Amino acid sequence: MLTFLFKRTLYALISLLVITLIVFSLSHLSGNPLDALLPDDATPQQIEQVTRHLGLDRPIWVQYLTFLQNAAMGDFGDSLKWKGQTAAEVVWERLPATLQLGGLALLISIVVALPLGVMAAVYKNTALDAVATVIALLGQSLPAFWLGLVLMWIFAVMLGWFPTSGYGGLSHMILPAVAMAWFQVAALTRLTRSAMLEVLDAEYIKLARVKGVRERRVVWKHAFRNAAIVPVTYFGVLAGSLLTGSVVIETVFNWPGTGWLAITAIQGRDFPVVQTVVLFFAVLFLLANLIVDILYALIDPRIRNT
Amino acid sequence: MTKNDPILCVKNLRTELALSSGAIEVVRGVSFSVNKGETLGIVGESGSGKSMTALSIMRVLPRPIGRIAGGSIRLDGRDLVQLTESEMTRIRGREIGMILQDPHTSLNPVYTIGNQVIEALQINQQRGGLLEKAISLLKKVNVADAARRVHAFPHQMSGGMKQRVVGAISIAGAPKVIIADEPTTALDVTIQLQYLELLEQIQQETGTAIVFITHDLGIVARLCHRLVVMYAGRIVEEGTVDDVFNAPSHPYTVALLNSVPHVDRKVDRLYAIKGNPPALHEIGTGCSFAPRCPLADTRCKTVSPPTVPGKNHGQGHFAACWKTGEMA
Amino acid sequence: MSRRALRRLPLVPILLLFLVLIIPAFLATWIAPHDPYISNLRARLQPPVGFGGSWDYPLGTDRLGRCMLSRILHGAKYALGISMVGIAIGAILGTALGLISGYLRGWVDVIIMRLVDITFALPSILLALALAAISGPSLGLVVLVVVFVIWGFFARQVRAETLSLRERDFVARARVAGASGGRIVLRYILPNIMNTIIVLATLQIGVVIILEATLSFLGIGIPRPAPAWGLLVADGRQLIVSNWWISLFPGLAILLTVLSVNLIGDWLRDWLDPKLRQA
Amino acid sequence: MKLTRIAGVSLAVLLGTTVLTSAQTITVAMSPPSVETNRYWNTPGDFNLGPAMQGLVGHDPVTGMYDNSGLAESWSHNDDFTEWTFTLHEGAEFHFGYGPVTAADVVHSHTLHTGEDSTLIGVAQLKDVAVEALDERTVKFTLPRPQIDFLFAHGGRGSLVIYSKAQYDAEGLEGYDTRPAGTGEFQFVARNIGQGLTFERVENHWSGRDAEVERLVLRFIGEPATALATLLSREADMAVLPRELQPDAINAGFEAIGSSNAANQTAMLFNGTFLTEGDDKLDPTLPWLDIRIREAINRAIDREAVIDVLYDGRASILPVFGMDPRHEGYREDLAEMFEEYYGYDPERAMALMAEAGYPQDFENPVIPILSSNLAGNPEFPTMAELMQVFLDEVGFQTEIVELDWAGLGALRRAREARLFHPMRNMPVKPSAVGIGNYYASSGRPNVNYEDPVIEELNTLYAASTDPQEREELAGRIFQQAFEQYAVAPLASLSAEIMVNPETVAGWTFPGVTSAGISHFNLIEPQ
Repeated sequence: MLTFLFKRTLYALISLLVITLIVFSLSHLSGNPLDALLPDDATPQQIEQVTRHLGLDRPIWVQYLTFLQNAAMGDFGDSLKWKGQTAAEVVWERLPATLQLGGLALLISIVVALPLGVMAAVYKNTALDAVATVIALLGQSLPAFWLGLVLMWIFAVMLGWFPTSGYGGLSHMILPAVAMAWFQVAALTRLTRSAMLEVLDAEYIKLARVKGVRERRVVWKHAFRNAAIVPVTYFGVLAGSLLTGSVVIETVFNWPGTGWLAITAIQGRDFPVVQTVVLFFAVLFLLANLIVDILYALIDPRIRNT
Repeated sequence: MTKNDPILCVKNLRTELALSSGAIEVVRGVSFSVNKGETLGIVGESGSGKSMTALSIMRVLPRPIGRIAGGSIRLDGRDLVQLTESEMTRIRGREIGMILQDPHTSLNPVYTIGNQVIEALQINQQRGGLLEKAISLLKKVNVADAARRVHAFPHQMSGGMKQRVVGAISIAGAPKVIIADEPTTALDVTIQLQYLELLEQIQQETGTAIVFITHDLGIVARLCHRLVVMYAGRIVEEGTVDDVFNAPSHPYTVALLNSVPHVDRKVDRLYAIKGNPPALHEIGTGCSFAPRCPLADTRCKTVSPPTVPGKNHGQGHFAACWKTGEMA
Repeated sequence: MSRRALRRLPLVPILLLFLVLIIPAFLATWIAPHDPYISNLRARLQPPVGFGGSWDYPLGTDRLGRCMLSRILHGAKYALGISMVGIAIGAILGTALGLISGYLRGWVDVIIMRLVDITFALPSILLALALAAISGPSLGLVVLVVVFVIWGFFARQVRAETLSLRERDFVARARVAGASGGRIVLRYILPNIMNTIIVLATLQIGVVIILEATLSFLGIGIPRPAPAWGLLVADGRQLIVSNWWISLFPGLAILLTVLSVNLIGDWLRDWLDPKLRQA
Repeated sequence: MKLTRIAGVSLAVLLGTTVLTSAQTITVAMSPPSVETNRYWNTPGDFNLGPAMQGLVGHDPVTGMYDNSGLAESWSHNDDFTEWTFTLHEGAEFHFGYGPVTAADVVHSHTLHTGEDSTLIGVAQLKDVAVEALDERTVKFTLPRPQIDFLFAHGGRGSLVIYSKAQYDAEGLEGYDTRPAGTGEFQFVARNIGQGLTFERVENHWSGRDAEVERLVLRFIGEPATALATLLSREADMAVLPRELQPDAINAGFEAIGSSNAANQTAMLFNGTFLTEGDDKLDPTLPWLDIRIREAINRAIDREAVIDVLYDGRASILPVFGMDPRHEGYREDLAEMFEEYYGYDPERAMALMAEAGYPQDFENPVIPILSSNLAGNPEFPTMAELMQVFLDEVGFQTEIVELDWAGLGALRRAREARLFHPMRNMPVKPSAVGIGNYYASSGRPNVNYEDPVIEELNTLYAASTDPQEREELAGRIFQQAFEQYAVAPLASLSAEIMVNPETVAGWTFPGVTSAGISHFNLIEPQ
């Protein structure tokens, strides 16, 4: 178990190192921060001055090593766009907003998709199953930004139930979180349903039934825990998709999180912030997958004991 | 408690599976009864409907396709077919227990042995000191080192051990009837014997009735008092072990017995009988065994056979055959 | 089994797919009522038939007076093209690496699987934005992103199946008979995982079309004036209130296509390989 | 028990949103600025602290002319425009008790704005300038060369905003980051990154005129559809919307308020037209180096249609990009000749193309049209497609090139933006600035067109301090640009904002800033 986790962590760290290299080279290929920072009428002197000020005149590998060394210490440089803040601060400040929204979306996905998938499997080929299938298919068939806008128009503008956009409490979060979660609900419902179908055919389910376990307990205690491996595996992917989804949804709903930040930073060619966001995303993703590995072991003693 | 009180009485049971190609009847009017403290064997090839009969009694047919289409299953006088699902849940485990075929898959891999035994105890209203009770139950089914094993997971145990645990679970509620669906098929031969001994021991201690489903006539001979032989969803012969073995009164039973040269050897398939059991949706009006039967004539193929007394007219020995009289 | 499954062929989705995607993709030039690029500035923002519009433009026109129906019909080419090309490259790449990884195991396996981890861990949308900042958006970039996003799924699934197949008797027998590794992989393993690959590829079509739309929303999709569906929806989203048809109809085209592709994929999966249900 | 508490919390959350929009708060939805910071010199010049902070010079809300509504009560210059002296308003004071505005604050602010990290547009005008406090209320700028348009550096779209030295001495830059003390009719309350800014009215403002609105919220929203949604749901009282979304708001009962002057000019530039001999960045295969092609392209554009499609019909045709009646060199005659020179005439375009031998005599006949997104000009991608439609119609070969605005910036900086691309100009810019930006090497590297005639005229123009002479030179430069078809000028339009008539009665603003809106103190609530 410990070796397993150790190996996983080591892999994650190696991946991270490669990711830093990719991120660094990409962001430096992607143009000069001057392009966005300077006004349309910048003079040659002004350009030169700002270049020197940003340290962009040094060789690229020196910039990378400096970056790596500093990054290891948690220093990703100063933001070029948000003056007076380090890139880490800029990202750190927006992170809660993304985590709140992503967390709620994750919660919605789980709270909706798991029961829906389980019930669809238990009541296979019934109306409930059909409804679950439709929800699942619709979610995977609509671009999130469009769904977001439609939700905004219906529930904020026409019905006035929620605020249209912006950062705020729960009421602000519901529409974007639903828009973000829908695709995940779809994927997760399908996965849960098929995993449950498989498990419900198992002999130990039959044994649980014949020993007199109540049906609800058969489903949730005996079947679900075994089927859970599949949705849990998906959580790793889910974490990544939610972060990526945040880029689009945060833009539509004007939610000041890291996804919105990433777009703004790329448009502004703010390397340090772009790098930090991508690395944050990658670290979160790798962490989520480590957690998935741990969850695996918790759920399934066969993994735990090997 | 007298031996001749029927505790479980199945009458004219019919069970259907709704497949996409249409509903088929897999149990076609089965009747038998089991007395207190008795062991009844149900013998047949795979597909003969013996497991479906067991699942019908437990009312755990595959969902959503399986359903009981008719008949009654009286346990101690109550018709299980008429019970609601929640009433049935209270019957399972407490009044009828069941042991499944494959111990490797019938225990839940993610819970400890103790957890699964204790759950069975809880279902049967046991409270307090559950761990100790679980350990003593495990001891009862001869699980060595039960105090430690109670914390083990199924994958850490051998098949024989697991099947003992399943046995322990099935007797946790001291049921009146235990249905054992080929419980030893997946076990090694030596372990099989030990397990059968265990079942006998349990029966002696608790006086429970056992319905033992198997295709292994050797086991039947060893363990059962009476047996029914099933073919294509019907009972073709019924009687005491002695009567049936000594005077088989249905050509199918004869073929079965012939395919087992040594009573102690189990066989998986009845190679000695030519042909295969019929697909259930292809069954015609006559005797289902007719296509494979060496004695069959036109009547056999067209008219359903009557139930007639066995050859030696032993008590409770019947066969469903036109030709019983003609058999040597 | 298979004959019964065949009888349950999902006819409605297949019909829809032909109607919305395949026929338009090949025949748009002949069936579209107008040139999708020619605008009629006198007929800007015409509503569709039944909402005050005329049969000249059955689904209305966009802000430059271009026929929405024609644009959607021509857009099918892009949806089909991007899915086919992107998935073909992604599937071939992923399958090749998955086969190598699963067959050779050892450090090759570790490296390839780390690559998969890395592509999953990198936020593809942000990378696409960064790449678009270098060279501007292009068709090639969209294909690249598609390949980047999907190859890992193929690699993982193919590797898992290769791992189990290589332990099977027929592979062992081939090895004993002296077949080379390449031959074993191509002759014995690959044919056995073709079903998996086909099913996965079908299910990815929906993913790709949605991805294309998302990239267009961020301004880095297929470059205008191409009438790619994602671009049409993204472009029309601002006018969602008064000129709803600009984004609704291409959105419906996406919806119907992805819906039917998924239904067909589900059916294929059940038919070809029930094991894949967890994929 | 637990349940009621949760319900209570969510109710409070729901209520929280409504409490904020009490009657005295006016919320304005607008595009986010390119840089969200309180340090003006770190932005390219799109200032969002306008309600709270001021420069030395103000603008008349109706005419847009310079006036003393800024911090300076009066100013004067020497004869050759190299020394400018400003006298500050008596009693002008900073918010939050940072005391009166003094000449020292001006010197301090100038130092901040001209530092190494300054990214301000037009900051060159302030470089190498000596600033000297003559006394508490008098400050003198000594310039290295004559600057007739020096007031521009202090006006609404200017480069110098006055920060408090007292605050800097006490708190440093962090003080500015958390709560900058300004001098305007509103004072800073909070900045929520990505969300917006909140201001509140200063009671008894030193200028003697208090704002009518108690609380002002600028809400930054990038997605136009989302901005429209906030307006229609009445979360915002006003919203800056793309013209194509304005009908939606008008249909829902909202009203448009426009700036009293044109705030924006748009054009398509023939970038890379460097006609001065021996220019190393000249690509000789550029199709529009031939003036006939430039004219043909101009003739192919139906500007009425452009205005209809892009600006909902509310704009006027722009004769010369960079020229405005408020500034030097405005030539009425050019505007009158516009139809003759630039009028929509596809036949003439085709004839010109034939005459020029298009496309067979061109090594590279394809016209690359840039499609790009620029905050504040959401119509640019549509503009590109529209241009393609026009050019295709007369037989040009075209392609659309997509690039974000920063990407275009990189190319322009390298003088390699060989594209037919959209551009906007704030007509508040003095003519000299506009000429430098678009037509003369003095504005390098970002210039799109250079020719020897203009170079010569511009040298004279830059050196001249005689108003009469300058007027004439600027006019001749515009004439040359006009006759050479140096760009394809499109439209001149005012800034418009959609308002909810239930909460806003009126607003007058001159259209002198990047966003077009200013003078928030003049918002009249209902």
